[in-house]
Amino acid sequence: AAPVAAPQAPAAPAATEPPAAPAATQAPAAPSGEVVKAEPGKAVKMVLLPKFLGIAVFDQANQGAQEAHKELGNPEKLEFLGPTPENSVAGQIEIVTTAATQGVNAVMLSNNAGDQIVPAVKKAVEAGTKVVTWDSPIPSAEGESVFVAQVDFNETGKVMADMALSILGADGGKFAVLSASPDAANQNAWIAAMKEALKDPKYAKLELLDVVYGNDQSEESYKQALALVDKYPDMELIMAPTTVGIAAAAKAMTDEGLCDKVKVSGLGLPAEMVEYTKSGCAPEFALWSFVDLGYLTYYLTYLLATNQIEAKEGVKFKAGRMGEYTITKDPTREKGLRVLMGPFTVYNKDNVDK
Amino acid sequence: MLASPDKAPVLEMHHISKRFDATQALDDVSLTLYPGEVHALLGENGAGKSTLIKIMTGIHQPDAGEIVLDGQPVQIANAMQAQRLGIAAIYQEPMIFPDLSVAENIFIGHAERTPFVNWGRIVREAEAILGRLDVKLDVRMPARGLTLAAQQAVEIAKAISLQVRVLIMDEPTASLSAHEVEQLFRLVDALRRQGVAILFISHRLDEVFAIADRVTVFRDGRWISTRLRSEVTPEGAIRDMVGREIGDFFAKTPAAQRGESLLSVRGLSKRGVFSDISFDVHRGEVLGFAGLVGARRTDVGLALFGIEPADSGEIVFEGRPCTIRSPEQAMRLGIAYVSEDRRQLGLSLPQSITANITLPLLRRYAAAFGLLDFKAEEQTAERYKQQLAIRAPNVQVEVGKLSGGNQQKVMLAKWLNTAPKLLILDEPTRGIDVGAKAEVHHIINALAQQGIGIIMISSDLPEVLGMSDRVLVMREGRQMGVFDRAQATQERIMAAAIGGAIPDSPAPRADGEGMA
Amino acid sequence: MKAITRAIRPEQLREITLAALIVVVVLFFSSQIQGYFSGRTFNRVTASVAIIAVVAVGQTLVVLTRNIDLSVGSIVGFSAYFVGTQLANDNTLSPAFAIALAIGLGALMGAINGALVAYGRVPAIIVTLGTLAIYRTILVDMSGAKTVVVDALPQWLKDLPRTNLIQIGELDIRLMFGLAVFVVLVFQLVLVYLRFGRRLYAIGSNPEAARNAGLPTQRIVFSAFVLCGALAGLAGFMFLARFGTITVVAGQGMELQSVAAVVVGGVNIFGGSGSMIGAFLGATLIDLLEQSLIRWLRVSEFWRDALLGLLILLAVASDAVILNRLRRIWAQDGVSVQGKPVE
Amino acid sequence: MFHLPSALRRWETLLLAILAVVVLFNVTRSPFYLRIDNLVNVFELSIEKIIVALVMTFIIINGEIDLSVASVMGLAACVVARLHADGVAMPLAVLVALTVGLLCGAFNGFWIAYVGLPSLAVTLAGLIGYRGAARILLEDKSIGNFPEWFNALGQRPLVGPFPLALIVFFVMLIAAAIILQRTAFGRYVYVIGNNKEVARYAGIRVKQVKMRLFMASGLIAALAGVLLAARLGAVRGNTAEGFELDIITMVLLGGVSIFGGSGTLTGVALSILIILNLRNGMSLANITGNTQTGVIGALLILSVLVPNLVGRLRALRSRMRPATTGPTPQPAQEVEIS
Ligand SMILES: Nc1ncnc2c1ncn2[C@@H]1O[C@H](COP(=O)(O)OP(=O)(O)OP(=O)(O)O)[C@@H](O)[C@H]1O
Ligand SMILES: Nc1ncnc2c1ncn2[C@@H]1O[C@H](COP(=O)(O)OP(=O)(O)OP(=O)(O)O)[C@@H](O)[C@H]1O
Ligand SMILES: [Mg+2]
Ligand SMILES: [Mg+2]
Repeated sequence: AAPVAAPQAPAAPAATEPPAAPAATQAPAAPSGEVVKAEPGKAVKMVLLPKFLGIAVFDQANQGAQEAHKELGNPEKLEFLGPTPENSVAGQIEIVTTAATQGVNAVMLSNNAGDQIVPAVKKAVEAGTKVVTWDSPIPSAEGESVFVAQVDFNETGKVMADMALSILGADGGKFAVLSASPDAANQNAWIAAMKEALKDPKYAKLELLDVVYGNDQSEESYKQALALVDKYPDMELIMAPTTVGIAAAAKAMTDEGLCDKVKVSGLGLPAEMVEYTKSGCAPEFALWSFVDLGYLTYYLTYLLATNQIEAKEGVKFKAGRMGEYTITKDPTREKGLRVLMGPFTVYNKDNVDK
Repeated sequence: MLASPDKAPVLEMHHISKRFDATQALDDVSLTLYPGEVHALLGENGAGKSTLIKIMTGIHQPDAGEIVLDGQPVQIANAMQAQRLGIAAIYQEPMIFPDLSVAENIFIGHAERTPFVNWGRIVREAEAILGRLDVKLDVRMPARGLTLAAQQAVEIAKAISLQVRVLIMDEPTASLSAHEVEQLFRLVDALRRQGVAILFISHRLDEVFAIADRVTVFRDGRWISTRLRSEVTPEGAIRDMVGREIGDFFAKTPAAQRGESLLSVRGLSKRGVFSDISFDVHRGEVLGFAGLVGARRTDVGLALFGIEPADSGEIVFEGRPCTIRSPEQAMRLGIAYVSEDRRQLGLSLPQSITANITLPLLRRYAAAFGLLDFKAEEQTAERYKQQLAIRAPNVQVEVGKLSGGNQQKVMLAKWLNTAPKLLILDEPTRGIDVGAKAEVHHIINALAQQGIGIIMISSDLPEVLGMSDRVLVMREGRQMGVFDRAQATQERIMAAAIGGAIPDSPAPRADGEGMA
Repeated sequence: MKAITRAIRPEQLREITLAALIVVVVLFFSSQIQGYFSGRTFNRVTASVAIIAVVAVGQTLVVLTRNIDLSVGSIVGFSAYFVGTQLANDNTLSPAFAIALAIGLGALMGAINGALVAYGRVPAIIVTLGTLAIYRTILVDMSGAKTVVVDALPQWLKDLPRTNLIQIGELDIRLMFGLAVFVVLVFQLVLVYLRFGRRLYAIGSNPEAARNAGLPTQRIVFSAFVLCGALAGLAGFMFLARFGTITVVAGQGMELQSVAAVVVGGVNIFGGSGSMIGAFLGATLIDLLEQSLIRWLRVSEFWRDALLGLLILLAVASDAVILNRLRRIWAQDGVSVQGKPVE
Repeated sequence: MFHLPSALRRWETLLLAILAVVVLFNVTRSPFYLRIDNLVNVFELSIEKIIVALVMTFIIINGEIDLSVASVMGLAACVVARLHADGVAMPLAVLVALTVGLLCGAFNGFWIAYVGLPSLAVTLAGLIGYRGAARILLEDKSIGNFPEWFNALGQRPLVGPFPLALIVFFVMLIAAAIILQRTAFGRYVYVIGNNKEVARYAGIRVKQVKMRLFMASGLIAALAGVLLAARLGAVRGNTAEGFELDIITMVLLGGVSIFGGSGTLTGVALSILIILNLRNGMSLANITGNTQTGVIGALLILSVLVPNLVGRLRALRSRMRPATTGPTPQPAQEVEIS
């Protein structure tokens, strides 16, 4: 992990701060064990950087972050900046680089560039910018302070396997995965975790046929879902760990009248799935709250950027309405630290429209 | 003004001026057209003839002056409007639609009431019009690949198919042979009788005197004279155009002595194009190629230059048998080919005179590190500008902005500069004025004197007769005979070209090679 | 032989070559994929080709005039999103109104492109590269990152993609496919029998000559862009019906897909030649290849694109080679035509 | 001297003016803009694209297009990564990647120059196909952990504040300008772009020139891909995806005609400067995402539209003037009346 020295406080907050002594000198990072409550009103420039703009979940994360921003009374503006979907990698690198140039104190990143973001993040850290990831981490964890994990990635694998089992029944069956793009780090991690989980004898009757990619485009996901049906006549379930993919697959099965034969599950937005859950096409799916994810990420980042806490294993803090959290080692990444938000909400026809 | 027909003028151009950047193309010129007259417009290359026409059809806007139609001043903003006013033009450079069929090319611009295309009628009428011109074309074929002459025929058909009151023809005959010209003049005559006013531009004075009622001469963008034909002599017209006397044309110095054979062709054939062509070109000799439009003379030239190689037959060059498969190879042998179509095939229009002239030999102008020696290039260009009297402010001017004739000269210069052993000229004097033509002929003579072999494909029969040592006549892809200078008369060549019986020559001694 | 060569031109055989290629592809994959040769394959391809075919028709109109429209993907997305939002807000809107809205919106965006190209004299590629970004930007800003969700859409729209026009045995002819075929045929007829259509060819074939011949080139080019936009708008509506969930990235990449269809379909990218049937067959061929490769068990997910690229290239190449051969045969027969006066 | 058509020279003046406005705007709007690290970033963030834009200029002037460049970049990067992961020495891996790029270019060139297929179709197939090949190599993996010296090539300054890629770019810019404006080859590129037939009739080996251009394009795209791998320190199957459109935009804004035959490297260099500085300025002003591309799109259109309109207005006015003051009788009468 990046060793960030506490006294190396950014100049900006010190300059803009009210007469009260700067946070950095006044409140050294709390020792582990003690739950740190955020001291509000400090000026830190922060950027919330999603994978790209124009997608509902990221806007929800922004809502949560803005909520926390207001609660904490940070006099600076919280910027919500993102690239376009087709230029995501280069755009994220550019935004991180520019943020460092501008002396932004912290960037909250939902990484879509894999390890390609590392050089830019390292340069930013050198310039005194904290980088916290959420939603999708930096695989090698280099440069990143902490990753705010929406759920445990291993657990995601288990949740998917459980949903498959519950839909297919005790006698099991064959299913396939419809993912986003082959480059999506979080999706890949979940799928890997699911494969791992499937080794458990509990799931012995489940057979994973194939993993295909719809690149988070409705058209492609729709086409891929139908192709899966044609390719594997005895397939009974499509598991799509992406909101675009699950909706497209459900629509495709509905349009082709295949819902009786092939069910759809995975990670989806309730609003997009109501119809299919009620019709029985997608009886069960899961997701977490992106609003909460944004909120939590903001709290953590604020604390780190104002040096109220350090990015170290065992550090505990209170994130407003969401309660207490602890920074732990990330079991899915060797060098990474994480804060686990959790839990999943599994949706079915009983709770999908609430 | 002059004594005129008793009718009121259709179209009057008053005090028209037009300037392009550095060039004053037209300077206060006036012209009046009466219904039922053929009005010839003469002038050297770059005198401003085409510019005037483009103003009449709305392609250019005059800087000053006034256009009066039927006594009413009019503004002609674009070609569409000109057409509505009853003015149509055949431009100097044919502009066809290569992807449309010949028939559609003729009728695409017609304003009709229904939005539908009546294919049957279009084909029938196109065939009828081309038939009247005695041009044989499959009107359903796309116009892509038509030779220049065929394109010109299509343009003519297009213009006369419109019901117009003023018909402008900018060098319509430049690549037509005597036969098609005759047909065209019959049509022009018919239109004249219907009361159409015709403005006719040509550098072939014999044609002008055959058809015009009145003759106007421009020089350097200025109006010089307008006279009734009966009051003009060819010498007088030339004096007006050039501003001085010019000597004889077609001053062929007979081949000093026929050198050894330079190029020998036997049984050259290309399936579906031409067959069994056999001839020799000797050093210092000018071999003329005569024939009607579409006789496939151009295709023979292209085969020799490797653009469209022949399928079979022998080519012996400088005593060595060879196959020519690409222009580059032909150039290495010392063959140069001056295309008939300067705009599509001959010149890179957006580039300068210099760049065009040095193009085939560009590598020769590379100095240290392969960098081009711009100075040397410019010197070459300047030399030809002088020698061929290319009218341009300087040699950096874009070729596309030159007048048609001056473009032709640039293209000639480009190939003369390669110092070839065999020079194939396809319609070398197309569109160039009498003075320059004499100059070109002079150059051809001089080259022949130096021992260069020359093949001259030309539809200008007097030119072929005047310049050639021998004349090969083609018809529909076949060789109809090779005539010695002494036996080559207009009648005999025409007869061979049309496929009629060849009248006896004064000295009935057929050349050894032809007449298979 | 001569009778044939006189009656038809090689260009007219282009569609037949493409159709033959499609047959070859189908035969090949039939031998490779179990149960491939079935009504189901037909249904899949027809259902998915419908949208891109409509876009390709519009693209063809523009390409024929020696222009290009790269903004179609953004227009599809914009109209899908906008109409989707209206329908989600008010489920009682009539289908006719929704379609008219989609077409009108597309036409409006096409008109902006057309005005800039025809009257502003800005090269089409520059205009539409620009509007590709601009229309998408407006969409993203307008949407506030909200998604149109299936649940909110009226029932008739949800039913549309599964509505059959007719059913022949296993083959479903879906309404949307029928609509696409109808659009293709109508515009094919426009190209052949309407003076407007012929003038598109004329302008693309030689723009300068078109001006000199007195054709209203600006008006025609403008109209081509408006029609292209309108068709993209219609495709946007079809997109909405088919996918239901519409995000701001909807339709992205369709510009290249439509250009690919047009180019594979033998429409000359420098204008002047090509046909609607050709573009339609081009779109079909690409879609067929794509879907077949997805189903081909022998190639993994990761090999698919590499093969797709290669196959597209081979299709274009064999098409060109066959056509060249035909042209040569025609040219050689042509000489016998020459000489004799034609009727 | 080899003279430019005057319209083009005017185009470059306009670009220069736009650039000045952009820079002025940036300077006044952001205190960070003029910092040296930011100015280096301006280039560094897009350096691979602008290197490829130089070859693309040649190709578009030649009347063709190469849509496959970004895929070749990605493929070359993937080749380096794959070989590195398989234990091949880095210099050898780079060499192989460059060779692969050259072969891709030769493959494109063959179909375009010798078979005569439209470059748009061929390189569109290449865009899909080469990307597919890259995917085959890396599947869903991301490969990094390159040797330190290799990463340093892309990430650390080499001379003063400039990294290797930036130096490569400037060297190539000068070389390209000399080749295009001062050598026979450059002249051929223009002539062929104007009219292929004219070139052929002048004995120029059109096919060879086209073949060489596409090979160069493949090679340089591969080089750019390798530099990109070094700068990012890791490679994935989608590396450089979508770059082709940005690259083509830079060339077109530089005044190169999509139909071939005209354009200069000066123009392209200026347009690169404009786009990069505008991007940077907007980023510093926290304008990102679609708005950024939208603004560049609008600039692209306006930069052609406005001079066109101004030119037409001027032409219109100059035509009005002689009509009111010229020698025609009517205005003279008007003067008498008044
Ligand atoms: N578009 C243009 N731009 C610049 N100069 C032009 C343009 N068109 C013509 N000129 C110049 O105007 C002058 C008159 O040209 P024009 O074409 O009218 O001559 P012409 O009498 O038709 O000659 P020719 O007999 O050679 O066809 C020439 O000097 C020519 O270079
Ligand atoms: N019936 C026809 N239909 C279509 N095209 C024809 C026909 N006849 C001739 N052509 C075209 O005209 C050309 C005639 O050949 P070629 O150019 O060799 O003759 P030419 O004697 O040089 O005639 P020109 O005087 O027209 O230059 C052919 O290349 C062909 O494209
Ligand atoms: Mg002229
Ligand atoms: Mg000829």
